[in-house]
Amino acid sequence: MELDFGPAVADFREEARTWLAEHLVGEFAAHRGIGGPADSEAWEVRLAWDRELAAGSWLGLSWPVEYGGRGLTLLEEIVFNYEYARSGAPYRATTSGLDLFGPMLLALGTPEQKRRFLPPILRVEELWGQGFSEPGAGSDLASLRCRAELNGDEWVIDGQKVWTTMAHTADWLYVLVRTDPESRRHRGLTMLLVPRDQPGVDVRVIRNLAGQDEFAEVFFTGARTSADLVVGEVGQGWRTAMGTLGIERGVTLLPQQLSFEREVADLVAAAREAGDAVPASTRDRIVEAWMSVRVMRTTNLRTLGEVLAGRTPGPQAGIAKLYASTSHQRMGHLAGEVAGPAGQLVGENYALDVRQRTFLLSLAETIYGGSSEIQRTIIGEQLLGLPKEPRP
Amino acid sequence: MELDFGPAVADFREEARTWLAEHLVGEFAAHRGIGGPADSEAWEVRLAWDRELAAGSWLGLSWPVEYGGRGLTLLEEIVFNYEYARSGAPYRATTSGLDLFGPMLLALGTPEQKRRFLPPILRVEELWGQGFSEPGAGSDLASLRCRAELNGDEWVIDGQKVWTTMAHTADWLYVLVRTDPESRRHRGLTMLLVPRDQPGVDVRVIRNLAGQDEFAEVFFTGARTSADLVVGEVGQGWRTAMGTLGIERGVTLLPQQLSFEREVADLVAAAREAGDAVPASTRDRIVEAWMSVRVMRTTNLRTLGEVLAGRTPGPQAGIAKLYASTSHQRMGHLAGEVAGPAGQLVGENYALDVRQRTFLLSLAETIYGGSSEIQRTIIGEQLLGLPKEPRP
Amino acid sequence: MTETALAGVLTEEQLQLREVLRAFLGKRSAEPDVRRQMATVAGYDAEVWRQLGGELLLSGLAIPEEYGGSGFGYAELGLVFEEMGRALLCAPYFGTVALAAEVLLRAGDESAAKDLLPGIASGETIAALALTEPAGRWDESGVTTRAERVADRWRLTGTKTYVLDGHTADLLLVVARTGAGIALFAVDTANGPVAGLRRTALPTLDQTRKQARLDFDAVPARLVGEAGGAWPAVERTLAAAAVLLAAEQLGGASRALELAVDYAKIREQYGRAIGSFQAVKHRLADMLTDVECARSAVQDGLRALAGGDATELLTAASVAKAFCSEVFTRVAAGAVQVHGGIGFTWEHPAQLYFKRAKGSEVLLGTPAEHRARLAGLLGL
Amino acid sequence: MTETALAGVLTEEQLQLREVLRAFLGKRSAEPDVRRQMATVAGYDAEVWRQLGGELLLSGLAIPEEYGGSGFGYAELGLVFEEMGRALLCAPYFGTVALAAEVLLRAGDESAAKDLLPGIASGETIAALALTEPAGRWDESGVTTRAERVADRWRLTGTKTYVLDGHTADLLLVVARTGAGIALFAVDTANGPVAGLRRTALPTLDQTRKQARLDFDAVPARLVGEAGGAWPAVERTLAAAAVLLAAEQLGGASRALELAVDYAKIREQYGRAIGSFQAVKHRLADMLTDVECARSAVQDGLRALAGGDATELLTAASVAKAFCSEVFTRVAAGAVQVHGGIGFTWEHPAQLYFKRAKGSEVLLGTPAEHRARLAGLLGL
Repeated sequence: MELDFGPAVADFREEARTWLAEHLVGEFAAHRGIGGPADSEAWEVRLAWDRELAAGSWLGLSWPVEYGGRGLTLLEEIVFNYEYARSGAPYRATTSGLDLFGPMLLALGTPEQKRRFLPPILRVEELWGQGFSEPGAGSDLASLRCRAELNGDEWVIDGQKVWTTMAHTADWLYVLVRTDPESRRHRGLTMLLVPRDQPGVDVRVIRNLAGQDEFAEVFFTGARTSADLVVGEVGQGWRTAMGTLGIERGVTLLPQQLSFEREVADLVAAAREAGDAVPASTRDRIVEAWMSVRVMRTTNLRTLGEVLAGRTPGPQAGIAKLYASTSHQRMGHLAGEVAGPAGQLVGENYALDVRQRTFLLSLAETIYGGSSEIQRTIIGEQLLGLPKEPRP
Repeated sequence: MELDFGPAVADFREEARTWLAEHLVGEFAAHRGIGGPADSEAWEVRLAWDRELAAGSWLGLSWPVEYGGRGLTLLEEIVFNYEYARSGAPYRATTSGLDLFGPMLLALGTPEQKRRFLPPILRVEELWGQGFSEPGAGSDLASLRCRAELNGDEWVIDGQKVWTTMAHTADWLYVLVRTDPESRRHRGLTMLLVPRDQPGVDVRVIRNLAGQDEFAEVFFTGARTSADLVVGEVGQGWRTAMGTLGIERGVTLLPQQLSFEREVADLVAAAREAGDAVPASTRDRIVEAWMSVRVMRTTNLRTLGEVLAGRTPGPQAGIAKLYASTSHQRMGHLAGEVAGPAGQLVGENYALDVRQRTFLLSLAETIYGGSSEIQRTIIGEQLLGLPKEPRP
Repeated sequence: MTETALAGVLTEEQLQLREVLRAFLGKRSAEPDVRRQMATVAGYDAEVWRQLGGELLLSGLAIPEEYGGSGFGYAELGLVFEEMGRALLCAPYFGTVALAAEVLLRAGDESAAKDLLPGIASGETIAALALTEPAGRWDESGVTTRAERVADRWRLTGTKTYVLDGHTADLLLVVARTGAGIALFAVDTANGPVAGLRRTALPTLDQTRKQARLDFDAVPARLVGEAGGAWPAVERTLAAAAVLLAAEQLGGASRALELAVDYAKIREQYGRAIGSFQAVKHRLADMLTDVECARSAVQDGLRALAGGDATELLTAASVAKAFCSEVFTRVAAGAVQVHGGIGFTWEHPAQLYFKRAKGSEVLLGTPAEHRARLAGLLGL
Repeated sequence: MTETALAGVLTEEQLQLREVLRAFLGKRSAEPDVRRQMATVAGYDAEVWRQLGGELLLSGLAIPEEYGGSGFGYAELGLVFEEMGRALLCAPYFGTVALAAEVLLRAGDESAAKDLLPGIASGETIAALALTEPAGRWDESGVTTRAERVADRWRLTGTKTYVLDGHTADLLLVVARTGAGIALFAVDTANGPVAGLRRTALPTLDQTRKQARLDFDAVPARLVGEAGGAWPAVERTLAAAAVLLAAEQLGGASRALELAVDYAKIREQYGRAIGSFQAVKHRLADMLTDVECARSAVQDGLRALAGGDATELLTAASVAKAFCSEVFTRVAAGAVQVHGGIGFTWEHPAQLYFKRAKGSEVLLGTPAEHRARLAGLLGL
């Protein structure tokens, strides 16, 4: 996918491209294409790479200068993310702070909070973990039970969170808790910022199906945080949390598009090499996979075009994740089929190759960030205006 | 599909086979394979054929002798239906009385009702139509609004029914009506038998998408029927109606299996003949269709085997319709694909060939007799024991 | 062209065009009009056809001004086909504009273009591309109709069939085989019967698009372009038409989806609108996903059509045709299913979309055939 | 055989066998056992293996009595594999019974059968069929390992890989190419290392089924059957094994479905058990449909296996393997999806079923390969 973003950002694009070419060397270059939203592979190298990016001022491009950002436009941010993906640089380790918590704090935090927390994110000095889900509340955040009580000038937190990505490496957690014990559903929730390294916080790592220590359970037993570390208002945590989930997806899929294009090109090449050993019907399904990636490209470009034209993205932005996740899983199945018996072998200590890891981790793409079932409900209700399911 | 039903029914089978060979001649033979559950093609010929069957005492095989039946076993009935399907005889025109109303009356009717109504069904002297669905209640029979009031020794009926197959040819209608105006949902419904040819009954034929006058709307405006023409008890019509829907499907799919086998054999032959003009991937999908018919055969045989062994049919009997209907539609799509542009031509007056008609009518197979959505709900709740959806 | 335009973001002018067209079709191609026209042999309303060409200037929309057209681009033409697909317009527009005009523009015959295109552009001429023969193939080897040059006149002999609007066309553009290879010929049928030519209307499952069989027995014809070597122009014409047909399919699918969504909002069962049930809601969500992906495939095709690269056009066209054919069939079938019994009736429009979907799925090659071509292009 | 038996209606004895086996596997192949064994290189528990063969008499279940077996039929063997598939049993049972014993029974060598089958039947011998080579093909042309006769002794040279339990087997049955064609050879590995043979365990994505690579460098071997012409016996062995693998896949799929159903009944979201939502309920209904159709495909395969017709066996085997492979993958993936986050963890059994599904999908040929064979058998 070669894009022309126009003359206004040509210099910036050249700057980004040059910097990436000069710095993506040595160990970093050796880890091209490593990592993903649910892939903790080569964590230490990726963290070092994030610090390299920080040193070059490439983190927080659109964040205000006063918080360590560069105050650039959305277009410039898109251009950089595109060039970044194009370079094959390792997947950023610090996405939780950079892409989820940071934007939330920028939108809803107090000036003091922003000054305190944003710069260390951009300097890769403080890592963040998200504490939303609970064992009894996966997709249904309104039924959270982890609670906090104000005790003097501190919140005291008790309960459990789960699916916190890389919680064991985080310095801080942003946690959605119930602060009004009498409240039900969406009411009475509050977003707290909690230091991880304290006696009341226990982290138990959960291995994922690829054998990686990717996410964790977090147990709070009398954990404490300062009374002022609330984002948004007390009791309004639901609104705060939904704000972070409302970020438009279409544009963020643009970098992912490049990895899909690489994957499907590899698949086509593998099938071409295997020749007649691949049945004609499998080749046909590979063509379908290749078509789906091509279609996704235009879907993403349509959203980009609308954003650039200052319009509200159309329905294609809302269906992109659902389509991408299911297409990606199909690609993985096909790649395994073409790889044949050799593709079923792994390395020592269950070391997976990139194809195997990508495929296994793709199973999560229809689950987290809004499962496919929830996506379909949102599409039906918000894009098609269908009536909600009546509450019993 | 060649079945061995064992020595006990060998003579009976031979008798059936011989009779069919001797009588399926002339115009009847010319209409081999004609008709179907939603196909009114060649109605008059099929009616004549039903009378031929009646003359040979081949209708109501398992019905008691006193009502004109032959009092045979379920196995013998299965054997005959199998030989019938195998002979390619026209689809029976009188299924509504014979397969739906008759068994209901046998189970729940009074001796007088049985003596009055069953023999004319077997002599093909009285045809029946079913009045269950209404414009506002397709699958949801509990929300029926067509009502009847007892006025002296007669019921007076007002309201509307829809999707009554061949209502315009029926002599009698069995109609589910609300007899308690205060009742809600399943309560207060009653099953009435209503003569069609009277001033208060208007039938408006509805053309189906294949251009056939297949089903009809029935309007009741002060229509009348005798007070005693109630099947089951007054107010218990829901139970009466559900009884007719509870008939085990697995065995009834056995004759349909033969037509699927013919269709898929035709599809394979057409693709073979077309040779390389059919892309390899289409041929692969034809193999999948062929596999699905083969799988259905064993599914049906499993049910048959259980019935013959006196066991309760397993879960395969419950999934057979869902699988058959979707597979059948896929076969139709493929057959159209193989037929190519020539398959898009029709005759004068929109005359369809058997492939075209079968395909278009197959669209109804996932709708009537419990849509695929309802089938999945029933499978989930009754076979897997999943909890019901809470009522709002 | 900017990325914005490449990405299919509509300009104000394009939005206006769509609005005008939708209003016109809403009045002149409403369901009763469609049902009236589809029941006729000719299959169109002469007055509407005149308005499309003469007042709305649609017949010549993408024909260059030097040939009497308005010189707009494929982006606008794609919009037009999408709207016509939504409305199931019964008219010889697709055959005339997407096939006949396209092949004349690509045949490399300036004089023929000057002679023949203005009539098409003004809407006076209904034109048809006669390519397919009884075997129903869209490739070069399917052409067996012969053209022979006798005493400086070309004469055509053979059978063409499945020809869109072949029975009503004023101008036939016939692909035939000469000693030098494939060539294109024009036969003027505007002035009554032509000796040696028999035209037979063919009733079709999808009654909204008419076809005919044409039997040629030494019919005099005008050579368009060179004798031999015309296949690449025909092939690109078919690719262009495939993109435009995909746009039409997109329109049909999006309208069928709307019908289903509207019905799911008002139809109640079990005391609730059926659209509140996940089974229906999620099906409709999948249908929207289908439609939006189809829109991307069309947009990709229109972009390739506007660009100049032939391989890219063939590729994008096969993607669009394969993708949109399957989407239209799936969405139209889904619309029938969501409607339940009513969707199964002749009187309901759902079946019209379903039949249009099945007809256009086969037209210009099935999805499997187009994917097989893509496999070839990808070296698989 | 009666229609009842043909239709797979289980007899009282068969129901008892299933009960005994399920109880045994519930105790000896519970999830912790599976996880313990899959983490070892050998991949099985010697004591459980001894019990399977020596106490439950399963290793020789379908081996005729004259070779030390119990002489039961394929219906019983199918049941056994289904139960083992449910329990994800880690043991060299499939390779020994479905491949090695089958090929010995079909090789037409009475003396070899008398010598080698009793050890298998008693459970003393773990046996492996060494067929596939690095190219990973299951057809005759994939056999390049050579067998040469030097001074009245056969010697094998070449590489076999993806050999089930090849590193732990006491007996290797090697398919090799002689001057006269394909032949089968036996290599006794029960008494320590064999000169010229290197065995390398291969770690696999599905850790519950072990594979090895075998490098042969002039390894002495015993000819089983005739030199040349052994392929039909190997082909039928693969077909028999495909049916039995399909039975195992059926077992795995039905257990994965049970896990998902049980979870959907207790897991609550939005104040309701998730199984009450149509999205989940209908998915599970589709999974049951898949499982029941897979059961039919297996039943059809077992029927063909019990019958004598070779073409019918090859046909039914390809149907069963193609169908059950896809069903198992779909149902296992569906089980992961229904479980949500927890299904994505290493600690949850759903992933074990998913990986077993993917591994067995490729084993003995992919669904697409089997459908391609069926296309050939159907003349397509």
